[in-house]
Amino acid sequence: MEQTVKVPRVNLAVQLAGLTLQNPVMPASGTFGFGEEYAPFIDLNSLGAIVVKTITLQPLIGNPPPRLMETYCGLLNSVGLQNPGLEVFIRDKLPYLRRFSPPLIVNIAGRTIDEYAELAERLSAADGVAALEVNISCPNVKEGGIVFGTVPDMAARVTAVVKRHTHLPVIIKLTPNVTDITEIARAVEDAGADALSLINTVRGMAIDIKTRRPALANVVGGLSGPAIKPIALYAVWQVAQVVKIPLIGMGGIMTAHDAVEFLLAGATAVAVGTAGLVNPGALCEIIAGLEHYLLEEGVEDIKELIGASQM
Amino acid sequence: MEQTVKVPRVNLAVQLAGLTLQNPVMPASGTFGFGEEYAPFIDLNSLGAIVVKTITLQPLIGNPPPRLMETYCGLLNSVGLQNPGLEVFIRDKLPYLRRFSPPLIVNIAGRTIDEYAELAERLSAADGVAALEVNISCPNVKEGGIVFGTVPDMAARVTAVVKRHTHLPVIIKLTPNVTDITEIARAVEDAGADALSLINTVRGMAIDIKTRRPALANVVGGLSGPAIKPIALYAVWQVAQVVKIPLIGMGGIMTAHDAVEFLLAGATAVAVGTAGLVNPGALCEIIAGLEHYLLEEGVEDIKELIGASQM
Amino acid sequence: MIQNLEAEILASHQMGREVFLLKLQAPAIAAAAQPGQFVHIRCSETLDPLLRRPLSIHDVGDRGELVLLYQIKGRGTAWLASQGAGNKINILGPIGRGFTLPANKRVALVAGGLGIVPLLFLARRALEAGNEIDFFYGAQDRERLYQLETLKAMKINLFVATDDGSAGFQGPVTKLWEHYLKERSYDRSYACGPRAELAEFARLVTRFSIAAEVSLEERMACGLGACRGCVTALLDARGKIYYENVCTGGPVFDAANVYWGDQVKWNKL
Amino acid sequence: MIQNLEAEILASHQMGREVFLLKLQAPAIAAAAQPGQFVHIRCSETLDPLLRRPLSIHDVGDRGELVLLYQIKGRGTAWLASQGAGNKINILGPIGRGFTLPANKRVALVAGGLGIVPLLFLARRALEAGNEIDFFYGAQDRERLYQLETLKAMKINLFVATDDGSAGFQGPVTKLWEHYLKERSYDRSYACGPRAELAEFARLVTRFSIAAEVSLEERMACGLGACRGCVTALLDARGKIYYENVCTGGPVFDAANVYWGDQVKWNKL
Ligand SMILES: Cc1cc2nc3c(=O)[nH]c(=O)nc-3n(C[C@H](O)[C@H](O)[C@H](O)COP(=O)(O)OP(=O)(O)OC[C@H]3O[C@@H](n4cnc5c(N)ncnc54)[C@H](O)[C@@H]3O)c2cc1C
Ligand SMILES: Cc1cc2nc3c(=O)[nH]c(=O)nc-3n(C[C@H](O)[C@H](O)[C@H](O)COP(=O)(O)OP(=O)(O)OC[C@H]3O[C@@H](n4cnc5c(N)ncnc54)[C@H](O)[C@@H]3O)c2cc1C
Ligand SMILES: Cc1cc2nc3c(=O)[nH]c(=O)nc-3n(C[C@H](O)[C@H](O)[C@H](O)COP(=O)(O)O)c2cc1C
Ligand SMILES: Cc1cc2nc3c(=O)[nH]c(=O)nc-3n(C[C@H](O)[C@H](O)[C@H](O)COP(=O)(O)O)c2cc1C
Ligand code: FES
Ligand code: FES
Repeated sequence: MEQTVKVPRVNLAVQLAGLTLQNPVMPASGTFGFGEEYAPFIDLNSLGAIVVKTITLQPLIGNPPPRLMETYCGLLNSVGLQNPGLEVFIRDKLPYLRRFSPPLIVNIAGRTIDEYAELAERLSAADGVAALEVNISCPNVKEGGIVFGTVPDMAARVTAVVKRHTHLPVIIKLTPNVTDITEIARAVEDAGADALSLINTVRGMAIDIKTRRPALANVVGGLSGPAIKPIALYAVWQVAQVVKIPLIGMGGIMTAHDAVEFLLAGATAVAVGTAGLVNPGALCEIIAGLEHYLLEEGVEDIKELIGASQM
Repeated sequence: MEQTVKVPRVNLAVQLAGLTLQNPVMPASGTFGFGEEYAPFIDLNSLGAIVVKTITLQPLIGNPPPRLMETYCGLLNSVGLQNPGLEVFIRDKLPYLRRFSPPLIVNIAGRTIDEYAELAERLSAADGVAALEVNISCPNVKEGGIVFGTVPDMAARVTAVVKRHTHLPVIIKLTPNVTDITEIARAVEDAGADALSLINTVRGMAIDIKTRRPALANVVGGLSGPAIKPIALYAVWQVAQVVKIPLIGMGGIMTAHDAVEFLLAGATAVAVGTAGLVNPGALCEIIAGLEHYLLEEGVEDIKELIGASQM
Repeated sequence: MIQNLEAEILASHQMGREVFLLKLQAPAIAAAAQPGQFVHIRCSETLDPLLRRPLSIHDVGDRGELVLLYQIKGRGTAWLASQGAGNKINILGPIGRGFTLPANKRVALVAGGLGIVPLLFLARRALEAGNEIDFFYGAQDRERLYQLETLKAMKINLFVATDDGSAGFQGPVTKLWEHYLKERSYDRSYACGPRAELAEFARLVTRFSIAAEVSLEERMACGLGACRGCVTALLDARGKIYYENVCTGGPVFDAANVYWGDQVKWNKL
Repeated sequence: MIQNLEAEILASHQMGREVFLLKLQAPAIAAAAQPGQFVHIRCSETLDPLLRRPLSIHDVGDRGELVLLYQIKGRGTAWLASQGAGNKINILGPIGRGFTLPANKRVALVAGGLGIVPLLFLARRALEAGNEIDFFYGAQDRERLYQLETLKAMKINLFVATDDGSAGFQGPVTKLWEHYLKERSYDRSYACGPRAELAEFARLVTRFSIAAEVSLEERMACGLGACRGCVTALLDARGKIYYENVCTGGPVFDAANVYWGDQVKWNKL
């Protein structure tokens, strides 16, 4: 009797800071809730990894509305890290997330270095967390967040402390709102980071000309979406030249084509945020598109693309 | 006998660093050539001011092609300040430009502080130049340009030197590619700048996935166009809070609506770049749109809008 | 379950200067739709405009039709209005918590302007459930009283108000309702309209102690509860503010839980 | 003078799998058009895609028709292909320096692939000016030899080459031309096609000392000479490189002035 065996003809898997991802595509923190919101649309098991919204030690109610404003090919948000806090996350969200096979990356932010330490420690003790993504780059909160991300020394200190309090791989998420992102990247690598995520949103603003008030209650917001893709891609390219640790590239990835650009620029994996807000099927379409691209180009292993763009 | 007198019902004029602009709309340097390219499409006399491409002391051949790449709602360029140099400008371009009544703003860039000084001196001696816009923010050249724009001390030194070598109003053009633009703005104000232009392009990149090479020969380019509008608007807002000198806002202004946002954020005038590349009539349409907006809103004087957005 | 599908436009009628009635073929959504829920629509074939636009469900038909009613506000709705029969558009829905459907009760529905959209659908379902309905409908002028004939054909008590008096009572619809509140009693009431009107409605229902639900609007991105962008300020049991997604926690809320003050000001607390 | 106008689409015909012939009503442009010039087209009603797309003028008609021929390459041309008769599109043109039109001469026109676009127009005008024309036309295969019938109907000497030999000579069109160059002499020659083919063309014209012009392509923004974005590397009298706008300095250049090496490499000098 004949058997038809469906052999996967291309290899989409990548290694990232000790994790094996079946493909390099994951959601961007804060745009995917805690996973369950997307379950009606995509199979979470098909993702390269699952990344959840930033968790803080205490619950945060977030910024007042309006929190969103559409801009040309972009989205401004000032959610302000609204989240139920560490305890509720571990109790109510983690059990659901544990059901899925892709590695779970939990994004954390502290107001102080001690808070980062405590978050790292307690999440490392929880079952089902595969890695920590450390948000030192949120433009929407006053304390913590971005102040840690713009000063190399501070970024390094947070990294070192988190590393000391966990056995999990530590991914540091950087902001593009700096004069020289390579300086921060190097400091963080030296402090022991296992990988970098870049970029978080770009600070921006919009004004409602009818009310003459800033469109966001918080005035400043973080710009995401296709508008920022060139900025993100350059950040990845620049950082890839100076660090050895792997990079997760993000910022405006809408299509598999965009994802390939990030891989070529030096990213080992990519995260997709705003695209998923517009089209809940985006992540899976990008994964399928990558496979298709490899087949078309005759590339057997996606790892061949990583950093393959050279002058 | 009855006479119909057409009384202009709204006042579009603004004062900027000692100049009177009949309206607050001007082209952005480098996107308007030396004016003549747009003469078939718009009446140059209808503009608030005329701003020409950056002039350097010596002719510059610029960067190799490809120099352009379209991105989502944006344009990456790496022209690299190609220009015929100061002498040819004064001899061949200035006589044509002198024919028009709006103030002529000449944008300059030097590789050294001395070059800035010489440019300032010689242009101040030339007939027909109303103000200098000092480019310390071009992301596309290695020497000069951006290095002066990212370090407050350097920015202040260039400003002071230019001021010493000219009697003309000095406008300093800032880059958004810094951790804190207000720091640079303050330094430059303290050094005597009469006005600020913000923003120059945002550094970015694209990769051609077919050739796997950067889409621009120069790798990095400057991102302009609607994509960057929220970034530019926030820069204007931030700087307006900390300096007293007037601001020229630019970055992604496509419509009169966009221009109003910049005025509300604190700009006294606006410059339009990429929009004019897409639609040669853009500048005039924006001027007409502003007039229309004032009439609709019952605002008699456009100056009422400047900085009128408050939390 | 929320569907993500391409729906064919069956018809697009202009109802007023900038108002359109859109009929879509979307059986999976129509079958599940509850009054107060909405659909989230891609209003571009490009990335500009980028985000979907939420529109309330106005009605459903017997053969899988989904009916929307909207006003052109900007580029997204303008694009929608440019689409004709036969075109397909991408929609997500039905989304959100709709109105609590009563049975065999006396209810008041108070619609201001385009607030008519979800309340027409609610009226239909509420009738089917044996309720007696007082329907208060206000608009700027008689031209803007969309679907008036449809409402007149329904077995409801219809009360009309216009700002300019060109039809019915002259003044705000809440004012009109207030007149009747003194003499008519309700088990439950529902409102949709501009926020200022809803706030006034909330004041009235508190004064007259009527259970009440309102449908709110906020700018949205995902429409799925994932981004936390579309929140509105609510009050918890102790009167403390918290933020709830309008997309999945609403868009219909108990009027008593809504914080009716300036939401921005709370930032400073 | 360059016109900025809304042109109505008279017809849009699909000529091949991804190739379209577009007829526009644009008398002001058609009247002024010279072979080798192009028009610059807004290919979106939104800001995405943002920039215009340049397309060479393929032909003009007696009643103000402007004819374009293009291949779908990406989002801009795909949008264009979605536009049907009656729609209006915004175009700038005619732009650029066209070919130097000879009179009563023997000329060779060498077209590779879509290089046919400006050369068909050139052939027509060159015929009117009493020239004798050898027209060399190469493509991947016979299906991609667009406008073959039109060319056959013209009083030209037509020579065809295909990569796969499905029509005419098998091999590059420059190779075919090379055969004839040994026996036929020309006062002037013209080429349009992929850059590699143009470089080979330039090698041949140098070897056979024929005056020659080529039409080049670069990505463009303004199309007006204002942004300096669309440059190509040329050689000055002393063999030194400089950059010239393709939009207004070209798109047609003297083949002898073009720097045919890797333009990027010059950066390092
Ligand atoms: C749950 C819900 C149901 C709605 N139902 C209807 C309906 O049935 N009929 C109808 O005409 N309108 C409805 N709206 C409002 C409608 O979504 C907006 O008018 C529309 O999104 C404007 O898009 P635009 O591109 O045309 O305008 P834009 O140019 O985007 O904006 C024009 C104005 O509308 C505001 N706006 C933009 N997006 C939204 C949004 N997502 N929510 C609220 N306001 C927004 C902007 O702040 C701006 O003031 C509803 C909104 C929500 C949240
Ligand atoms: C003077 C001139 C005349 C031309 N005439 C014709 C013609 O008659 N018929 C025809 O089919 N094509 C012609 N082209 C090429 C045509 O302009 C591009 O194919 C088109 O712009 C691609 O746009 P897109 O949005 O479909 O693809 P995109 O997605 O923008 O790009 C697809 C590919 O085309 C390249 N490209 C994009 N824009 C340009 C540009 N402005 N110039 C050159 N390459 C570009 C990109 O780098 C990319 O590799 C001409 C180009 C120039 C410069
Ligand atoms: C609504 C929204 C909420 C976000 N919240 C977070 C967050 O909580 N933590 C974080 O690290 N990044 C957050 N981000 C940033 C994204 O993870 C991502 O870095 C950014 O949006 C760029 O990717 P994109 O362009 O694909 O959206 C948020 C982005 C958006 C749009
Ligand atoms: C093609 C191009 C060339 C430019 N050249 C210059 C220049 O020579 N000098 C300068 O100060 N700015 C230059 N700029 C920056 C613009 O003046 C402007 O600051 C920027 O484009 C943002 O405005 P926009 O989004 O309206 O284009 C250039 C921009 C573009 C797109
Ligand atoms: S729109 Fe994303 S949570 Fe409501
Ligand atoms: S495209 Fe702007 S100069 Fe040619």
